[in-house]
Amino acid sequence: MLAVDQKRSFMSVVENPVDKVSVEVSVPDAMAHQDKTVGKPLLDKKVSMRCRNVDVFYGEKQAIFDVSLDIGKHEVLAMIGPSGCGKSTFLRCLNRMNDTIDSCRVLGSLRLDDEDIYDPKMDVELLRARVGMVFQKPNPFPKSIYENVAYGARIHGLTRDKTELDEIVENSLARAGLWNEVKDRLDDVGTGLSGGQQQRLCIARAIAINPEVILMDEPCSALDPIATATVEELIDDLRRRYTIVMVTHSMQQAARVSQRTAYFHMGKLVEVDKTDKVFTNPGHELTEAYITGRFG
Amino acid sequence: MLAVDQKRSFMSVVENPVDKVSVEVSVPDAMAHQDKTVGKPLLDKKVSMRCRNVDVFYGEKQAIFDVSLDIGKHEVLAMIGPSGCGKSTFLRCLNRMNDTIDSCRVLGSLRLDDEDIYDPKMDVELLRARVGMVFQKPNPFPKSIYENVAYGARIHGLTRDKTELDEIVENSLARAGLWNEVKDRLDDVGTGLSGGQQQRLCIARAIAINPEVILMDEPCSALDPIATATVEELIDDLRRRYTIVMVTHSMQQAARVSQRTAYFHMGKLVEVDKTDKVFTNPGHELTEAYITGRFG
Amino acid sequence: MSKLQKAAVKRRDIREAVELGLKVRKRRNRRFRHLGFMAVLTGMLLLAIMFVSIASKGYSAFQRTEIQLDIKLDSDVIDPGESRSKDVLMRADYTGLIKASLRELFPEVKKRKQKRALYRLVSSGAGDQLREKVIQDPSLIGQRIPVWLIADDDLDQYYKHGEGQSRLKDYQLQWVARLNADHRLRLAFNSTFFTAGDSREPELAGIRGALTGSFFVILITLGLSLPLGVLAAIYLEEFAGRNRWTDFIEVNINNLAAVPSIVFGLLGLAVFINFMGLPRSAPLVGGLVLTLMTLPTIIIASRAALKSVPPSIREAALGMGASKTQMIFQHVLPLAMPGMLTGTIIGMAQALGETAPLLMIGMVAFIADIPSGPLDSATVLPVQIYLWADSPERAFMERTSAAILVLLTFLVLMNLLAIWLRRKFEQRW
Amino acid sequence: MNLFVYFIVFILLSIGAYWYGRRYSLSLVSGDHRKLHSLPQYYGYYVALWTVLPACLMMLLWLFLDQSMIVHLVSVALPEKIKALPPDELGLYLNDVVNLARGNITSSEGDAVMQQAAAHYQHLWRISHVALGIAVLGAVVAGAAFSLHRIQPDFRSRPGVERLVKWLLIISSSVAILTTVGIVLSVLFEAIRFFRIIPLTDFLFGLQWSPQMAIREDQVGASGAFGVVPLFAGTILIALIAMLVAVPVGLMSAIYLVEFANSRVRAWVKPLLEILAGIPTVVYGFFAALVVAPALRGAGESVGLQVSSESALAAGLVMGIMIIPFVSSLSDDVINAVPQAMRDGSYALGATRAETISRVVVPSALPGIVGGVLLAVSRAIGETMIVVMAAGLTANLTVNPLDSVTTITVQIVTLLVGDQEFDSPKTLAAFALGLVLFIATLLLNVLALHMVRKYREEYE
Amino acid sequence: ASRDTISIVGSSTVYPFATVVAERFGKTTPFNTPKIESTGSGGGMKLFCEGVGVSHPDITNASRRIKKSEFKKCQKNGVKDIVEVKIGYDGIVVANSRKAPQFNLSRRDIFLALAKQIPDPKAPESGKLIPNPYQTWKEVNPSLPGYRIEVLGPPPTSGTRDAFAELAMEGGCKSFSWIKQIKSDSKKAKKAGDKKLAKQLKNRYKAICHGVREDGRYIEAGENDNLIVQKLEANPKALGVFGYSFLEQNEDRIQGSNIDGLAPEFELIASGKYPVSRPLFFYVKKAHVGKVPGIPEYLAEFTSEKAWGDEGYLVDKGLIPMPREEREKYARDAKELTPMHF
Ligand SMILES: Nc1ncnc2c1ncn2[C@@H]1O[C@H](COP(=O)(O)OP(=O)(O)OP(=O)(O)O)[C@@H](O)[C@H]1O
Ligand SMILES: Nc1ncnc2c1ncn2[C@@H]1O[C@H](COP(=O)(O)OP(=O)(O)OP(=O)(O)O)[C@@H](O)[C@H]1O
Ligand SMILES: [Mg+2]
Ligand SMILES: [Mg+2]
Ligand SMILES: O=P([O-])([O-])[O-]
Repeated sequence: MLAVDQKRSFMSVVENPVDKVSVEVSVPDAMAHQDKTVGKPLLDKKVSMRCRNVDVFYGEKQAIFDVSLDIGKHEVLAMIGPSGCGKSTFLRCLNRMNDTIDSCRVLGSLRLDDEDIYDPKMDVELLRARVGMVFQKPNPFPKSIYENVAYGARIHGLTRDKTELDEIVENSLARAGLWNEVKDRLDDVGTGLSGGQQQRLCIARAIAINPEVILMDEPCSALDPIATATVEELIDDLRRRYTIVMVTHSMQQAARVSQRTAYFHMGKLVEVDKTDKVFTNPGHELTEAYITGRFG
Repeated sequence: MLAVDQKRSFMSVVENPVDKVSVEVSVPDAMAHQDKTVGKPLLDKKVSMRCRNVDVFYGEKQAIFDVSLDIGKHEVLAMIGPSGCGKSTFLRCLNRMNDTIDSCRVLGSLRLDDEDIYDPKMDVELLRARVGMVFQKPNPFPKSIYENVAYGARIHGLTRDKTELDEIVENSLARAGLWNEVKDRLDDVGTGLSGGQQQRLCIARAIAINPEVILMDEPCSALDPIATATVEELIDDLRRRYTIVMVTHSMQQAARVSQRTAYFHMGKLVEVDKTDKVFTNPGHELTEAYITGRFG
Repeated sequence: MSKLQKAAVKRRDIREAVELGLKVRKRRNRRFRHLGFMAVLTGMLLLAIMFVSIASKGYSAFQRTEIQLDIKLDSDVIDPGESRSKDVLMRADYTGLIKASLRELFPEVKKRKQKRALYRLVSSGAGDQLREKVIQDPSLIGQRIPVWLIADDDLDQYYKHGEGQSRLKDYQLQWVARLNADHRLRLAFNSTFFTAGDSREPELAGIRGALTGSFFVILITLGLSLPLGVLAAIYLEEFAGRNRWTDFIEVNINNLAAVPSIVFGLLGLAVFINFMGLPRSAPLVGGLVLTLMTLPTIIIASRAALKSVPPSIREAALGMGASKTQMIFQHVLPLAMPGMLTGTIIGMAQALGETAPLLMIGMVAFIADIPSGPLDSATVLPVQIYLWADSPERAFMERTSAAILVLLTFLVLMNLLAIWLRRKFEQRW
Repeated sequence: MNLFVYFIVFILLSIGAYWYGRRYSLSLVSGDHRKLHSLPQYYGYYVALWTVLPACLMMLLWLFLDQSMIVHLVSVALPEKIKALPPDELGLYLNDVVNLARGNITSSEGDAVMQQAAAHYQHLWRISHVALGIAVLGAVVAGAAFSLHRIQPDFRSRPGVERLVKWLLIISSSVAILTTVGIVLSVLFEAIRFFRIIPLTDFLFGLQWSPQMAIREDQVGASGAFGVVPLFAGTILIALIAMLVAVPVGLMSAIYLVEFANSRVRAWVKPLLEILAGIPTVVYGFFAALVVAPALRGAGESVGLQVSSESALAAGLVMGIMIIPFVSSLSDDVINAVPQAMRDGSYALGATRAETISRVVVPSALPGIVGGVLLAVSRAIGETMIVVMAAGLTANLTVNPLDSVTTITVQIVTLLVGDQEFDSPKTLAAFALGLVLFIATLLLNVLALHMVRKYREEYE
Repeated sequence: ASRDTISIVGSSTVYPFATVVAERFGKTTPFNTPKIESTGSGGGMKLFCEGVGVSHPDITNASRRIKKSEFKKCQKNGVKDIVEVKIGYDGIVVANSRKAPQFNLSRRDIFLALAKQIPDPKAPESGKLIPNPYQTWKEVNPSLPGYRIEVLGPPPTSGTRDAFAELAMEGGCKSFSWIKQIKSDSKKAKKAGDKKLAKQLKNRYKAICHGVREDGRYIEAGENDNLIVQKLEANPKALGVFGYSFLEQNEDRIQGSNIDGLAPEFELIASGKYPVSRPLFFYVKKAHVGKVPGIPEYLAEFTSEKAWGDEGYLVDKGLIPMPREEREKYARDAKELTPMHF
């Protein structure tokens, strides 16, 4: 179960405007970094996640080089870049999913609401409940559709009774645009769905526990336009309350839903800025070369 | 899964081995069908694959309803439609990949160059060598990159000497736009690649044996624009000689690379026609509703 | 030639090449399939051979030969004081009554040696049979009643299997022929075999003691080795990282599987009996020793099963904020269950048939009483089989086979449970 | 019986504690479990564990000690005369006392002293039981109180429970390590004694094994016949023959069942094959000795081959049958677990089933298959009865499978169950053999691990 | 722990007899049926001599006499008074299938056929030994059939094998006078006080007489005598070595070979004429008598005439009884618990 008190406190911040004031801007580290970084750091009170000098290694091989990046509250940050440039890898740092890969080492500082994510005292489960994730390859549990969606609510104890749970399941599936297709076969096994359905099931599963930050690794890659539109609407909807980081290959999509866009290239963060800016007036020739390529 | 018999009566006419002229037009059944069908049948000599009255069942559940569709030689046929409408299912009929799903039954007639695909005497292996496939979820073998690509050539005994094999591997990887990224690590295991790299690896694997027809199930869903462009170029290149059927969720992509587009809806083929026609002047309100939705 | 033309030419070649090779490949494929089929068939055939050879030898042990004698329950012999107290009835000389009845039936037998031979037609346990009858119904005393009594094993073997195997002397055969003509011989269900403990008289020997012992032993072995094995496998596969130490543990466990089982007996003797002071010959110790012996099998199978659960499932669970423990117990374990069950079944099958380590801890023994708890002295079925197989009396041969049949039934029951459980858990993704 | 009662009580207690802990945690937050740090059931588990575990451990310790404690107390109270007995006899005397007190059959009626001691024993025994009850109850109450006291809405009960689970896992896996240590220790000292008599090099490189010359103390050294080479040769020969039967049959069966047969056939055939592993080895022994060996000899004679009536071949073949399930069942599971997408990828390229299986499925499943095969090899090395009955006990140094050979395990067993002489190398040799076998298989396993690491192919 | 059941360990040869007695004892007395482990004579001795107390056995069976070293070990471990009870004899037979002719063997034949080394046949009394060259029985003795020598017998770890070597092989061995001379030389040396020489000679003597060939003509076939019987049936050209009770139970299938002209028949063995029979024993820990319930009663049952007498039930199970005087002596010893001396 989410240590709800912590979550509460965060939510209360969002809900009650009795906000705390930023403390951290003057830290020399951040300043030093500012020289190097490609985008300017956001003001603290707006920051949801703050990453500084992140390096990631797979064994000997370095996949992410010295990336510093702030993720603002209530924003949709799109991550674009050529295949294999490290988008997924970076994304997986944000909720410590990289812990599961033995060979993977993460250096640098990543903070969620001022808590160090890689602090050994960090409650990883809580972190992951707060920073939800939709994976690149859909990976539903080999359980029923209902159980797939209800799982998070169950382990985090979000509901009081069966009807509340039913409600969450229905809600999440509906928001992911899957309810109508599966409402008659909630007991079928989730792996028997079509590719796009599986993808949406995974989205439904992730949003069922109301995370603060949602990491989406190409959430629409297997989706048709209608479903894509549903998901994009959902993202738009979600961002009023939550922070969303999404990897996408569709620049249109990035343009449509994101406020800021980060461009990765060969493990380096080349540029991060307002989405309009990136697409209309990229600050780096690599970015320009990429976005002026043919569009997906 | 082969219970094709009921539909044989209709097919027997078509099956006539010396038929070079289109005969089936005069058959009442076919006429009846033609009324129902959404696109007009292609002339025989231009036809690579001819599907008639295809029904597909998963156990009790019917996933494809009475689809009749011709796939022309040297054309790129795009299949679009909402998620779960049966695109993958239909695609998998074309090289009998559905055989591997126990519960799946295919009725109707499917012919490749006038050979009945579901004929028990059909060589499934040859069929699949001739009708290659790239799956929706990338599924590289847990072998080295080199072995992944060389696999087809090896099993079919296409070459005996190593240099020829090297050439095939290099060529295929290059055409799939992956050569530069992996040429230094051909011995690494294929599953260690990023999602998009895996997808391209699977494309390279499929084209390494030069099939006549290539079935692609969302080949670019995990690809960045540059890689997508590479693949689209490849498709364009291939189609001069080969036939390509691709499922895509990107209507731009369909528009860019396909000559004809088939629109599926809830297991039914709603419309199939020249791509321009479908996108500019759809013949069915469902199609229109779909393509005038927001675009992916 | 342009690149494309080249490709075209190549393509035609390829189709041809594929077609050319296909015949051979299909033949190879068919051969492969046939080989597989033959393998399964071989396995089943071997099983059938083993089973038939055991069953054909053992089925006759489920019947026993009985002799009908008219016995005069002489009250002067049984209970001269007419007290009818149980104590008196217990101690009475029933064998004497039976002997008397036999003498009556064959009055011409006079010589001492022949008389002994005559008495030997009836089992030495017949007296107990009669005693039980009288105690149950004391009103029989004084009457003359016909009673079916257990025959001696030699007669039993002769009556079942005929001349060839007979150890009976010619004059004994004549008596038997007479008994048979008087319809005083019959085959009846051998209830003793299931209700009695071990005995040195084949016709009185039963498997109940060994079966009970096996039950306790297997219960302890299963109860300990399954959780221990599964938990150890989980730790090694999911928690312990990949390093020298875990490699060492892995090698060690694999190695334990190759340790001869009798060495586990030595270990059990040293640790459980000499050090911990547990009693010799107790099923508890047997269960502990067999637990140690089966543990490697279960751990190895369980690890293989855990390994084959795809990482994407784990990621999905972790990504939802499940703790590692939750991930393992809610997702990985159910998927790995079939493999773990396989390991357990094989391990248990092995444990169920093992004798060598039990020798060291005193379970290869003659124990007539039926154990009532895991601390009582007991043997187990395979030991019983081993001991009977080594007994001179011919009649023990069929009992050996029958005991094996019972053991296999035990095993089949366990397997049925496994089939059911596997069905429940198995799926392909 | 008593233990059984306690067992039931503990189960009931833990259910009760679970239920109460759960409810208590909920009551703290007036029923809204979302205010708790962890799910309510984890509070239940937490309380249940604290309530039952310490009490359980305490009881086990108590039961382990109480008999000896009571007997000790009884013996202290005995008259000086009896206490002066040598310890062994005192033990027997006390045995009688205990038998008397327990109402068992005793060797004698017992004199007044013994009667008194028995009464004393009974008295203490009753006290002990009452005390145990109180102590257990106390532990239960203390544990419950402690855990309930710790329960607060923000108390992290799930990590607490999980830490405990992890400890359980660690303890479980250390059992295997302890076993190894135990086994090494239980053969090491005797083995060292053996090597004091027979030099290690003679043992390892000697070409002749013949413990007959050493049957008596006074015959030691009549011939240096403790060379382990023929035993190793025999072990390898028989294991090899067995594997030649078991691996092809087992692996092909597994493949057939997973890839070709329908699932119903598989569901039945697999457990049926597993029965092969459970047939007692005596049966296989008889089968090998009385059916296979004569048949082999007959066949050999008909083609003019000299086949010994005890042959490695007969034993190996039959042993192969026994270990088929080790290969088939374990491979079956891992092959079945290879994701369908792997197969699809291969089929889609036009591969036949055979090709798909041999080039994609089996390599993917290799670690598991190797595990099964290793287990089968282990079993083949560890088997005795079949070899004794069908291959004899003569240690020939030969690679001819038609000759009779013997294996290390067989020698260990015969040396240990035969006529033992604990000061002569004859019996000590069993321990040396055990040690050497242990080391040899260890090396084999290290090798196997490396091979698997090198060739394994990971999916996903 | 406490114990109210007699615990017996030891020889697998005595096991069938001890168990019958135990069973009757259990049925006819209020005591529990004793637990009898079949551990082999040596294993039994080891357990028996480990100490006094409830965790150690009360009685051990043996198919040979206790060895001096074992007795010493017992003494060392506080097992002071041991009562020795000889219970009868076990004939060791050499048998073959009834499908083949009966063998008429002499002990010399047995020695020549099975010894590892034999005196050079060209000059038997020259004192020269050669590895056993014989492959068929006919080569050993022209009056025997021309079968390949194939003898299934117990392994060197078995008490039966020990006895067989001592009685049958050594008997034949001694028929060579120069070998016999070695033994008397050894005795002489011992008397003369040259212990080293005595031991050397004795070792040489035993090496010659007890060494069984290992070239596959003698097949070590484990301890399961039933298996040997069945193997003989399957292979009529082979001979087997095992205990008399198995011959008795399987007389329809197998026949015992005559040894030195004497058939392995009950009377001949009992009278001591049949050369290859060995005594069986059990040993009682005196310290346990009166402490573990039932021991005297068990001894009484075992040494009663109805058990081990000429017509007792043990005879039915294949035990060869001792002569009456010997029985009386041992019954008395058992009753009075006379400790043995070495
Ligand atoms: N488990 C792993 N072990 C070793 N290298 C890895 C692993 N996962 C990814 N990589 C490598 O790290 C680099 C970055 O991979 P990543 O998956 O982050 O790319 P990506 O930007 O998500 O690409 P795509 O858009 O194709 O998914 C790639 O070169 C990839 O080959
Ligand atoms: N193996 C299966 N068993 C049962 N039903 C299935 C199976 N595979 C697909 N289906 C169902 O058949 C229908 C068509 O599925 P299909 O995979 O063809 O959809 P699709 O058009 O490819 O969708 P997407 O674009 O999301 O991949 C869906 O309703 C799906 O749930
Ligand atoms: Mg990625
Ligand atoms: Mg699809
Ligand atoms: O078990 P034995 O000592 O009599 O061979």
